[in-house]
Amino acid sequence: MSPLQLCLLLSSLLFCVGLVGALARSNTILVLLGVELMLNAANINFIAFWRYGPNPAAGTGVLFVLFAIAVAAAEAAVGLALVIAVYRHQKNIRLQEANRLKG
Amino acid sequence: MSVTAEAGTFLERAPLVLRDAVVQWFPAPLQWLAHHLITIVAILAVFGVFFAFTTVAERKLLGRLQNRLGPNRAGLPWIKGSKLFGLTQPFADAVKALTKEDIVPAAADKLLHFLAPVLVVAFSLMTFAVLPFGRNLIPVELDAALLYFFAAGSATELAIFMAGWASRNKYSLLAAMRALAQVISYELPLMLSVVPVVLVVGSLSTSEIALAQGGWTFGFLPHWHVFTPWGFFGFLLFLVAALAESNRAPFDLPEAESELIAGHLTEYSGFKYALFFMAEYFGLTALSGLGVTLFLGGWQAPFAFLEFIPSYAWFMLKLIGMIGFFIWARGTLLRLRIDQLTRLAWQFMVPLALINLGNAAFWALTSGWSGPLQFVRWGVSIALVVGPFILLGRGLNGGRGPRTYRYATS
Amino acid sequence: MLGSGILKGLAVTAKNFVGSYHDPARMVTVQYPEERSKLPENYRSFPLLVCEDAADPMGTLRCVACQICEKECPPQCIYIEKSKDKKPDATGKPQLYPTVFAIDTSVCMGCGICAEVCPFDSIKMDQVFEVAATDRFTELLLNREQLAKPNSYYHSIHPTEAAEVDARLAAARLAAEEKAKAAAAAAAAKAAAAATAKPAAPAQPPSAPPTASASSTAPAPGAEAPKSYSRVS
Amino acid sequence: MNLALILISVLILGSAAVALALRNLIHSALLFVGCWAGIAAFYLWAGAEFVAFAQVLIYVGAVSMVVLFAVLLTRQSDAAEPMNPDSFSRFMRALVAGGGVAGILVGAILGTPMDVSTAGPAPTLTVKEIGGQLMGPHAAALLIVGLLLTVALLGAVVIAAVDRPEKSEDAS
Amino acid sequence: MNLSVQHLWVIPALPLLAAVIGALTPRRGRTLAAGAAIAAMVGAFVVSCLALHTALVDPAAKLVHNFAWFDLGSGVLRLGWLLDPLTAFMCVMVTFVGSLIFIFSLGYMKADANFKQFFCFLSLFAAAMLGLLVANSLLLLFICWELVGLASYLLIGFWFHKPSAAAAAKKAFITTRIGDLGLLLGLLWLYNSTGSLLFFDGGAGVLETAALGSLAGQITVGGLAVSTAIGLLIFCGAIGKSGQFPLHVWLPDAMEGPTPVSALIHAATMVAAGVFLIARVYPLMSADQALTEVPLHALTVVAFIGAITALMGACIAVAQNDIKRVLAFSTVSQLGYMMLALGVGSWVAAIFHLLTHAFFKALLFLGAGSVIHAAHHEQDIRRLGGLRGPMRVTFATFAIGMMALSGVPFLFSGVWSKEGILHAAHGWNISHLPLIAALIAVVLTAFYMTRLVAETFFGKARSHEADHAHENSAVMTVPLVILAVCAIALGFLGTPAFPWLQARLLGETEVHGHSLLEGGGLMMLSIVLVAVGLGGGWAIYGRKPRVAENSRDPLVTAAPGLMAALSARLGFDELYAATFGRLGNGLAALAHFLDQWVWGGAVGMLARFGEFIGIVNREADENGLNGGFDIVSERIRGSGRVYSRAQTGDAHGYLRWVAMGFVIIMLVVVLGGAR
Repeated sequence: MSPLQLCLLLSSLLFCVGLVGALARSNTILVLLGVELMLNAANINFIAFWRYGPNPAAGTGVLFVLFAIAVAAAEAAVGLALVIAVYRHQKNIRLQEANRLKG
Repeated sequence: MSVTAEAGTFLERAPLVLRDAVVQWFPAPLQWLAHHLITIVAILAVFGVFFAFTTVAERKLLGRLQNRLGPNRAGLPWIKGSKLFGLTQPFADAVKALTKEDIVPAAADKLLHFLAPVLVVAFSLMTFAVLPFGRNLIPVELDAALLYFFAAGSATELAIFMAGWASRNKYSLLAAMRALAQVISYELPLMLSVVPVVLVVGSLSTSEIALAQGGWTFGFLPHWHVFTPWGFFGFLLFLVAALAESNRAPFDLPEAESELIAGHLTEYSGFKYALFFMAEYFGLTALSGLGVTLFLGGWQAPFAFLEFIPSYAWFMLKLIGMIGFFIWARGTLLRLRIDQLTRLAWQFMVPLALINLGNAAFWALTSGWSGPLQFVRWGVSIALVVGPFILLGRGLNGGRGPRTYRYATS
Repeated sequence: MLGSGILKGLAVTAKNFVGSYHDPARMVTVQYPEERSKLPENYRSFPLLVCEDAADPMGTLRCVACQICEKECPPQCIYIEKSKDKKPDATGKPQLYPTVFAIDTSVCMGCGICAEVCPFDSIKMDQVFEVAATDRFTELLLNREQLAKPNSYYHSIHPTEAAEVDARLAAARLAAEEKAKAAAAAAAAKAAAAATAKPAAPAQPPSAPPTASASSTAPAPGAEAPKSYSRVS
Repeated sequence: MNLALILISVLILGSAAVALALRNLIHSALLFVGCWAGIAAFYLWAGAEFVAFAQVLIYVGAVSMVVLFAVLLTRQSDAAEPMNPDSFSRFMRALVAGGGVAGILVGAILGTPMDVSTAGPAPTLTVKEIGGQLMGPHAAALLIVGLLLTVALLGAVVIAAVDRPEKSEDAS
Repeated sequence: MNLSVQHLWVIPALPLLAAVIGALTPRRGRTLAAGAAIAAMVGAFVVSCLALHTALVDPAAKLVHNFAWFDLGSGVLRLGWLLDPLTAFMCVMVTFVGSLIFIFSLGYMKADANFKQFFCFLSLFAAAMLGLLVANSLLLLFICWELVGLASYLLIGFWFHKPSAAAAAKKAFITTRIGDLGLLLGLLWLYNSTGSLLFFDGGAGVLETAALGSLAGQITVGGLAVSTAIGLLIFCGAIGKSGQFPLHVWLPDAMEGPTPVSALIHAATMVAAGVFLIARVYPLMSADQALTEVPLHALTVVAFIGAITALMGACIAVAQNDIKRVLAFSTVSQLGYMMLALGVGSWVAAIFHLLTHAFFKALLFLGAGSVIHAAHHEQDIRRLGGLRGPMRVTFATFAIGMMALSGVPFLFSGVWSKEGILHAAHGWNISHLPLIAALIAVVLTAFYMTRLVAETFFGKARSHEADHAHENSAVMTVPLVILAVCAIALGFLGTPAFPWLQARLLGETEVHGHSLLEGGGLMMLSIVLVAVGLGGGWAIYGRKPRVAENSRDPLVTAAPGLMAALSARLGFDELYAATFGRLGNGLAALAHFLDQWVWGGAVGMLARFGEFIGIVNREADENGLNGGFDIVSERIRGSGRVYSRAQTGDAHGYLRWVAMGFVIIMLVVVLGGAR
């Protein structure tokens, strides 16, 4: 099996682990972290294709990952702030209870 | 991988020659491993001993700074009455720490409680990997060395949190949060004070930064960054931020032993506590080494005629000098309050570091100026340092003058 | 300007650093086991029992087992058993004496109340601070033999106070002798015997003031002890 | 070469899976940190040094701290609720959905012939080159990301800040 | 010593530094902020003089220094500095007048609590204005242009606690923004057509032959050349900034700001920026001159707008009673002159008038400020009067300014610059209407200035404040004197006999003077007209001074309707409120009407029709179809219930659906692709 395939397998499995986690857990923080994992899986893909792609000298994959990391950091900050706001409102952070637009 | 030393005196080349000689004994496929292992062992040995003597030096120096004698008793155990100026004190301390009972609270998270001190030592040792200890004497040559340094340094925060949380003691946890708040808020000025150097040198690699400071004007004015306006000021900011980052007095309020019983380390005793202690000194040494590399010319000799002294000796001398300064500051300054601490970081150091970044940019842009324009360059750069310093320094005390103290009189 | 204070402080400690190597007068500590700094006279650690004669400590204890100290002691570390018979005390009057007098110094907090309330100037505060021991019951629970210290020792640690006490006791002894003479002179006059005690009280103060005024809390002369004690409390 | 990759993969996937299964939030957060460190190791393995250190600095240093603070600030009444039938059925459905996606992706990857198996040595991209690219062709994106981070920071502060009680006049 | 063009940025950087210092100093740091501002201004003046010296070595050369600002994808945005006599003269003027006004402000704003902020804003303004002057890129110019607008907004609204000041600031900001929109559009169009915004770039700049040729060669909507369209859009910006008709309404209101601000921004420098802009892009504006088949030349529009503004401003100024408003409308009128000069092809005359006007108008405003300060902020000329005695220096300097503005011949600078414009208008071969308008404005200018001086300084004090006025301190009078000297002396830089300034601006090193008699007829005419204006003013206001503050103006008695209209500023504000304001209201009302009656009626009709059908249907339904429809509707409701189950508010559910959707799409793609 070529290393590229291994990398892609790793990334897709990590994506699915993140997905299952986001789907199965009721804790909003863990759901967010699952989503973070999915983002990381995408980053792994970028790096893998940069490494084994036709034009590694361009560095587009690396730059894309850098931007994705920045965006993920922003997402984590805002997401967790939202979690705290939800907690203050409903005294727990179970995602399935956060289903009202009003209140 | 192996850098062969072709230049310099024998002393200069000695460590590399020695290493290569030892590596030759190993079979070829294992040579890379041996190469690294030797480096690791050398660092552990040198800085382990360095740590041991830093502790005793700190205690003796603190004593002298406060008109005391400091430890001077510990001698050799098998010679009755030997004192050796107390130089064997650290070994006695080590024996004590090792033989003390290791208390783990019943409710603690055993695994994390154990892992925290191990991790904190590991991470603080990792930062040594990118310090250039001498000419061609750097454990790992990395292109993004500074980034690596800060990445490894920021991982210690995790260990602090683990220590506080795993103790299952709400005071430890709160103290860990305080420590984190301090370390995180001072990471920003620390990095911002480093960025100007990166900007001027144009590289994140520590060895290149050290190399860039080589050379002398007229043979006796070294081209160290600390001798430029922005570099001097950046060095000051770096010193303060490094003090805060390594939890040293006057910023030692996360573990203020008199008020908080060592904060997040309350539930640690014996050897684990000693590990934290060690990690703290390693962190201090690493940050000092970084400061030496970035601002004090790394392993470069101060004068051209002193170049015969090997580069690693210069590095160690500067390192000792810097740690000496830290000890001096500890022996002099009072502990800050938490509000003063955060105000200093956000209202003073961060804006100043940003202005200094602009200053360094100006310096880099005007590197072509010569003749009388040199004076303009220096003048503007100094004004950019002094003006904001005075203005923001005034703002720091909220427009009030010096505080007057009234003492209880009887 | 910001930072000038820091520089000043650094200069001070730097001066300390340099000075500590050539100016012994700067040093604030001494090399303890070899050198010792002189303790202040009013330093106190744990109680001791004063006896008059070092050769016969048990026979010349000033203590009359009145048990006031035992009652006053806040942590209650004093234990006293009275004797059945009487012996003459420092003033020559026959008094009870303690058969058991024990102080648990591991409980004692060194407050010095016992010494203050003692009407007979018997219990005083010692200056010994090296009391580390390996066994609590033999070395920290002190009995009367271990507690008894001769008056000369008391003089060596608290010279001023001891001089006052001695003067006071001498005066009391003198008064007692005069009283004895007066009693002998008025042996026939039985009716006058009750009246002698009262003039004696105003007679005492003139001899006491030069010393007693120095310390306002010092107990009144021994002969009048029970009364002065009730006044103090 | 591949052995190292497999070890890293096991570390990443194992810690991620365990982290998502644990009931103790702190433990799972710390395991996530391990997972992120593993991903950084993967970047190192692939030769993307700068990205690896950035990953450590941002995820291990910063995001983990935010997560831990959030966990501590939202402490549940006690422990986690017991496993109830509802969460079990949700878990099963999640497994089905995740399994479906995994099956599709793995099938697609394995079914695609990839002829790059003989890749040369890891390409080197120096920090200077990355910096040049960032300040050159991607300058606009860099500016926008800077703006985004600023806005996100302010937004996070505003969202998480405690609303000041509006009845200050009544109180005084 | 010469100033290299690379270092031209120093000129705007000095005031910018002062602004930063001012912003950082605490409120108490009055001395520091003011000192930094004045020092920076004087420093900038010195550097500007060096720049002027450099520029005059070879007046024809356009010294430029361009640099890349940042990469934008594949393109590179470049900015740059430009040094030519136009820039250099403007810089010297701005820094010199600016320094004097800064010094004057020391005295004028002494008692203000926000003293430090004032100097910070002034410095910011000066930095932006100088940046505008040295820019070699329309983009940089536009950035500074907007910064200038911002500083103007801040300074007009400096006394923001006065509602009128706040409103005036808002009005100025919004009105100029309308013009700026045109400028921005022109800028974008220009970038789109030429791919550059640099003025001069070694042959590739937009003001150089290659670009101009291509711009003039293309025809766009309405048969206009592209250069004409872009020029007109850019002129929109100038209309807004320079207070030209029809966007002049903000300028008189801007007098709510402190008087030094009015002097600096709304008389000498910022409002002249529009004129400067047109002069700067003059090659672009005049690129269509050679074309004959186009319906309109850009400069023709400029000339007519300028003529209208000049006449209108002069008319309105006659009927104003506020000392600063009179000067404001006079500024509008003079700016109209400059635009007129630009339009008729003599940009040199426009710039000459700009420079002289800057000095004497600054002088007049500062004089007015001196009066206002002395009279405890009384600005109504009906309540002033008799100040000639107590305020000798102010009176003397104000009179010099007034004569310069009126164009009293030979000694004062105004006459030379105005004469140049009149000659240029005379020589314009398209129409003589602008010349006639300009000549009428000459009479009116002399008239209203005489009125202003007579009302303010002659007669006797008509209010308590005016009675107690006394001369101000030296910090305020010395700038007046210096400016007065300049208002006289400056004219001799460009007399027709020795047009040194004009020659340098045109890039010539030799001065070709011609006799004063050449075109002497027009000159005699204008001298006569000035004399008529002065005499008329003195006859009406000077001989019989007003006795009480509420006594009627003789002109109002003579022509009450006209004067009322003029004093209401010809109702432009009301007009805009009535047109643009109403337009919105009207559209809303129309929409409401359509809704209510047309669509509502139609819908009502349909409803009625439906009702009728319904009645018919009900009969049919109830009698037969009922059962079938019941079943159908039940089904629909049931399916709705099923679908609404998807809207659970359960994030997990949504995510699960996304995952399943992905799986399905992939399956379709993969299987479909395999087939």
